[in-house]
Amino acid sequence: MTALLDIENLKVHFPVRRGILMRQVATVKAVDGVSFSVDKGETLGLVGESGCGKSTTARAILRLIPATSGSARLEGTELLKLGGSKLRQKRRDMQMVFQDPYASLNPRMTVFDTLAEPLVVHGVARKNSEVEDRVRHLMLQVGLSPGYMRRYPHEFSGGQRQRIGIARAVALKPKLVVLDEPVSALDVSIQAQIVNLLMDLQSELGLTYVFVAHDLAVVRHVCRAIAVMYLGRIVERTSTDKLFSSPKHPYTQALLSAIPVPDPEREKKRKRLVLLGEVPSPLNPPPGCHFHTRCPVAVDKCKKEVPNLEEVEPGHFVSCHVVKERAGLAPDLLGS
Amino acid sequence: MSEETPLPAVAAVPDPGPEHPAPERPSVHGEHHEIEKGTSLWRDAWKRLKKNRVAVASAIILIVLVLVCIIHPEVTKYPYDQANLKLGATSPSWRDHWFGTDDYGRDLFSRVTFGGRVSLAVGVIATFISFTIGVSYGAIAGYFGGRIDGIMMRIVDVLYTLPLLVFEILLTAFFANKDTIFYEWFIAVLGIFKDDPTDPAFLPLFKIVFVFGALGTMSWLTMARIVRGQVISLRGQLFVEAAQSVGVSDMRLIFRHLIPNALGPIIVYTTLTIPEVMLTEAFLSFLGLGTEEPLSSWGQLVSNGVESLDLNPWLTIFPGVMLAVTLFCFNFLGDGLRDALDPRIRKD
Amino acid sequence: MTHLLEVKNLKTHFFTEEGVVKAVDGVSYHVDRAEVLGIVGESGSGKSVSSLSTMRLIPEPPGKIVSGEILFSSKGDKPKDLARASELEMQRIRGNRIAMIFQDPMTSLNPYLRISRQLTEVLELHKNMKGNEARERGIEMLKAVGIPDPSRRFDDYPHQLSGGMRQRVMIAMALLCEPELLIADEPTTALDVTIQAQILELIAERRDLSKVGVVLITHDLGVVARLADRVAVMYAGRIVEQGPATQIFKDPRHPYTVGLARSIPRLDDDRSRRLVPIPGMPPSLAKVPSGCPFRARCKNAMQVCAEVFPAERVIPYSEDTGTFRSSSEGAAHIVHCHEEDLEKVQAVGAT
Amino acid sequence: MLAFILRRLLTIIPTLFLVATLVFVLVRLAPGGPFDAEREVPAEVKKALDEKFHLNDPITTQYKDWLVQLVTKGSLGPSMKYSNRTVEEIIGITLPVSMELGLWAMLVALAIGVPLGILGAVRQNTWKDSLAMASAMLGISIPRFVLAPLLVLVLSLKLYLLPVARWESWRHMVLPVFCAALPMAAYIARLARAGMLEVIRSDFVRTARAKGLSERVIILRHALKGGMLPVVSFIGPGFAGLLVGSLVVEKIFDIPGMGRYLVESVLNKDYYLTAGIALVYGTLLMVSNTAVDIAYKFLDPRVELDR
Repeated sequence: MTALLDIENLKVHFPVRRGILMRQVATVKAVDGVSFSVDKGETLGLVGESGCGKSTTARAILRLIPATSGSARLEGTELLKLGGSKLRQKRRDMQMVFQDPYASLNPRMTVFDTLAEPLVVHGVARKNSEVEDRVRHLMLQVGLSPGYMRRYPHEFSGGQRQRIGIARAVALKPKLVVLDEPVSALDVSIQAQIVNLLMDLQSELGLTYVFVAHDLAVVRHVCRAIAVMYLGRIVERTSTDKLFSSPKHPYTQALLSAIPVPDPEREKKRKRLVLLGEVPSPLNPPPGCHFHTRCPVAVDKCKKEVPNLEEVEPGHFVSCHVVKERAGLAPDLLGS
Repeated sequence: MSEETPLPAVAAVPDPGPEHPAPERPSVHGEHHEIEKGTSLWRDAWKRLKKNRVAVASAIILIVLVLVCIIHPEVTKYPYDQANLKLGATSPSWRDHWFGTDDYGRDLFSRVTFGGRVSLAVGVIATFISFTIGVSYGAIAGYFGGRIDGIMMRIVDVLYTLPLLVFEILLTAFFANKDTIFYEWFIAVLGIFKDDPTDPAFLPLFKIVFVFGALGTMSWLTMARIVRGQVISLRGQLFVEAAQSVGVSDMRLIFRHLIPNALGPIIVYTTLTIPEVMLTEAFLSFLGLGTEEPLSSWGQLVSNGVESLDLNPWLTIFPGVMLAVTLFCFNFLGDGLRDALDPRIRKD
Repeated sequence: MTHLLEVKNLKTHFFTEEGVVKAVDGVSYHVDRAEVLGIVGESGSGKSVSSLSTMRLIPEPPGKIVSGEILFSSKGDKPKDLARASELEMQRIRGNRIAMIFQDPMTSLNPYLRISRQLTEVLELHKNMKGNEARERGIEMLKAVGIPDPSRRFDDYPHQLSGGMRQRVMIAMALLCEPELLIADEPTTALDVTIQAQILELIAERRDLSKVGVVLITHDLGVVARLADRVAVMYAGRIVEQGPATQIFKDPRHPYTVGLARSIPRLDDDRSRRLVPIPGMPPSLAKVPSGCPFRARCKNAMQVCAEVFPAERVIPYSEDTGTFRSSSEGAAHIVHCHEEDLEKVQAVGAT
Repeated sequence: MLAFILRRLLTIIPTLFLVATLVFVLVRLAPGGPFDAEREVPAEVKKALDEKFHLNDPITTQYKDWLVQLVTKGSLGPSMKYSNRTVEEIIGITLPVSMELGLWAMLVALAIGVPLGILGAVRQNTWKDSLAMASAMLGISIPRFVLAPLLVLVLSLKLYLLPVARWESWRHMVLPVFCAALPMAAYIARLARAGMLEVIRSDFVRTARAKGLSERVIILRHALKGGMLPVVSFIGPGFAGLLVGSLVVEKIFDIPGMGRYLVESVLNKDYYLTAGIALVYGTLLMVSNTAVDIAYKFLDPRVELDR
């Protein structure tokens, strides 16, 4: 099977300008050499804490912000070099669902206008009746009553708005959908509805997802493979099962142990790896391995050399100097 | 308050919820769905505005005032410039001259309604000019951003630090006269309507037109800043990004997404520019730099009235109160619009 | 035995143009010393309003505590009803005997004042400390909550600190006067998980060391499981179930609690399992339906559910659910549901 | 901080240069001259006058001479109407009067506006609030040149409480200062109220309440600083507003301030006097804007002056 999406050494750097002359005084390396690929019909989870560059990666792939270098190929087409009208046409194949269902819908447009826009812009449906039929179908597809099509976003709840956002994303039957924290702004009892909807749509329409999130429990449920990011770099990438059964990178381990499990007895038994300190500023990241300032097992080498993302086991990539010497380090993180 | 503040903003959202719990996913070939009409934010705003009694009263007063100023000078038996030296200054009476007469025996009511035309015309025309400049300047700076924005806004910053009023005074004092190119333009345009455009009787008219322009070109700075701020904040919003990700073109983005969302603050600020400009015109006329005899404007009428304040106080009081009432109503209407269009600050 | 805090049948309503919003509508719970009570609920369930009512921080108008008692017994004194206390009495209690931590550390500290000022003013007010004494105590407290280099950080402005650091400052501020009760309103929602773990650890440490009673408000069942000794589940302004944490998680008796637990993905479950969402959405607090507010989303809803809100029913203690931290009286497992058939309740959502 | 002030000075100087140039060009481009006004002046007299003021030199030379004089000697040139007096002499006499009027008016405006705004915010939606805000709206909507005659009519001409005009004792100052201050006080009251409301609703004020602080301390220590930021940033443009005020008030009350001379000099085409006064106004405005920016920094620690 060939990969639908192939990202290679993607970098997104933002210049920091100061002063009257707006001279560049520093560079924020928001995404600093990220590579991964996603097979058709699969879901890759991109996880990490705020500021790790996961959303920036997603936006750079979709060309919503400019990438600095690297390559992103969708079915072999280099996305980063597309320009003007070619890019607009290509947008049919790649869509996005946004985190905040309140801000991602134009408050002055009805649901119908919002959902009709992609169809009209890409000339998929021309006649009014045709557009209306498509919109009606879309709304049913995401579990909304078409009777609401003349309503405005403020008349819906958060979960319903997110359904509208999803309908807009799948309106053109895209190949790739990037989901940027699609459920984290929703109430817990609504999250499951949206997660299930996304999974149903994936199998119905054969969609490929990149799922950006900070909630590892959701990601675990939705994704087949996961890449963990820290300060602009991927620190570990492997299948979901492997990541949760034998996490190798100390950061992944700490992340897993930090997430509480809704089971008080298990919580009491779990081994904690509470990290010290906080994520350093991306403006001034530590040299070498970015994680060494908080790493419980860091050695001298970590402060100087940037570790490569290496395949330590088949299909399990880790970027850590120490991990090779520490085989089999997997504490009882889940208290099982 | 946390996200669960149970205040009206949340409660106001009609919740189609629990009575009709949506099944997780209804069947695609479902029952017939009645399409119901939604309430747009504009309609919500209109509803809120109608509830604001002071704003509605202000609007009504303004409409009446405008109608009187338009109609009265056409139908009165005392034209604004018809002197009656024998009569001289008389105090107001219910029978004849409602607002009294001035030293030349001219009917003050006619002079006030005619002056109202001038004042309102200045307000509307100068605001329109400032609106045109401000909106396009601000939108260009905000939309293109980067270096263009930097330079354009630096210019606005510099203009802000200038004593613009002084320049207004200089402009009107020095250029609103017969020897300038502006007068030639004026004559050229006036020639279309009148046989003898060079008649000195038209000079006061020219001065007023000049004031329109000068005020308009001086008062666009704040509008430009507001529009730029709106455009920039809208461009950063997710729904614009969402539209881009769908493949919407720049033009469609501007006209379907940016402008409809920026319209609220623009409308509010336009409403508030009108009284501001009227005030400046009145002020220039008061200093003797705006409207000239025999034309009248409220500022100039007050200015003339002050000279005989102790003898004929009505000459000051009536035009002054008319001006104050108009400004008052415009300000209240603008305030009401702001509250109606921005429910977040409604409680202010 | 008197509880540290006992809330009895509290009702807090908001009187708005759109009608009466019954944010808290008859809620009863209690907390003891050295105990964490977790209040779980979704947005709009009234959990924040109930805690703000305890502090009497409801904006009035439009809000008002309509009825109920909030009994607080400081240092084992006779319980005092905070719902009827004067503003002056409340000022003596707030920040002194009862302290509060808020959700968003970015906006909850005053950006215009130095941290030192914001800390020392509490000591000046409640402990009559002055100058250097207050300063030293403040720095000590910053150290206690794990702020590195506290004497240098002391005179910073809030914007010079990261989110996690600010939340630590908030906690330090709350703990300055050694309060007996700490109310933490979504203290970690705005933070990353690794920082959340640090903050939760800190609160647990305080419970164990200074025997402070904690009301922990959150929407995250995991956070509750990690920290809470007892749990109260809120829905649409009511508590629908409460009891010892182990009990609530192991043996939930309210269909909402059952549904909530089923609907969230967990790190330790079968990941191929399909999530079972609760259908529909919570009612708007401005028009909560009669009877049981959950009935519109409940599969078991009966005629009686539409008529009356279910009275409390005590679930008998069973040996095999483990040990309770507090006395058995304080740890009763209470549920408000008309449906008594355990199998039917637990079948909710299990499709 | 010092670096900021220096940098601001560096932008002020070119801006002032711009103002000076603009004013000079505007004044000189205008048709007509100072000596072809009302009554006929004999040709030779006019010629002599033109000679005296170098009006026959090319305009670029005049501009250059004026600038050089300004920079090297701080001289703004001679007045053409008030012969034998230089512009800086006239400004030297009239500016203090205008400043006195302006500063008093500013103080009075703050003293009325700020408490009124705070009252409105603290007692939001009560009759006190409504009354305060209605009167503020009235204050904004009544032009000074309407307000002043009405007050004169009532207080001076009917009740004989205060003098009608001139600038001699404190009793002379009451009406002009009040008239200049009132619209600004109204504006400040609205800004202060909006600013305070914003702050009072913020999370950190709730935190302050949760600490047990009294309402008084919350307002004074926690809310006031942030709530007054809009007022502070208004003080800069407020000076520009006072300029308008002083023009009108000085005319109505016959006060020998600079504003009156500006109007007169413009009408008289007294080139150098106009340019000089405009330049002084520009400088005042820019200095007050800079001062406001610095004050802002002291109030809001998050503001970075060197952005």
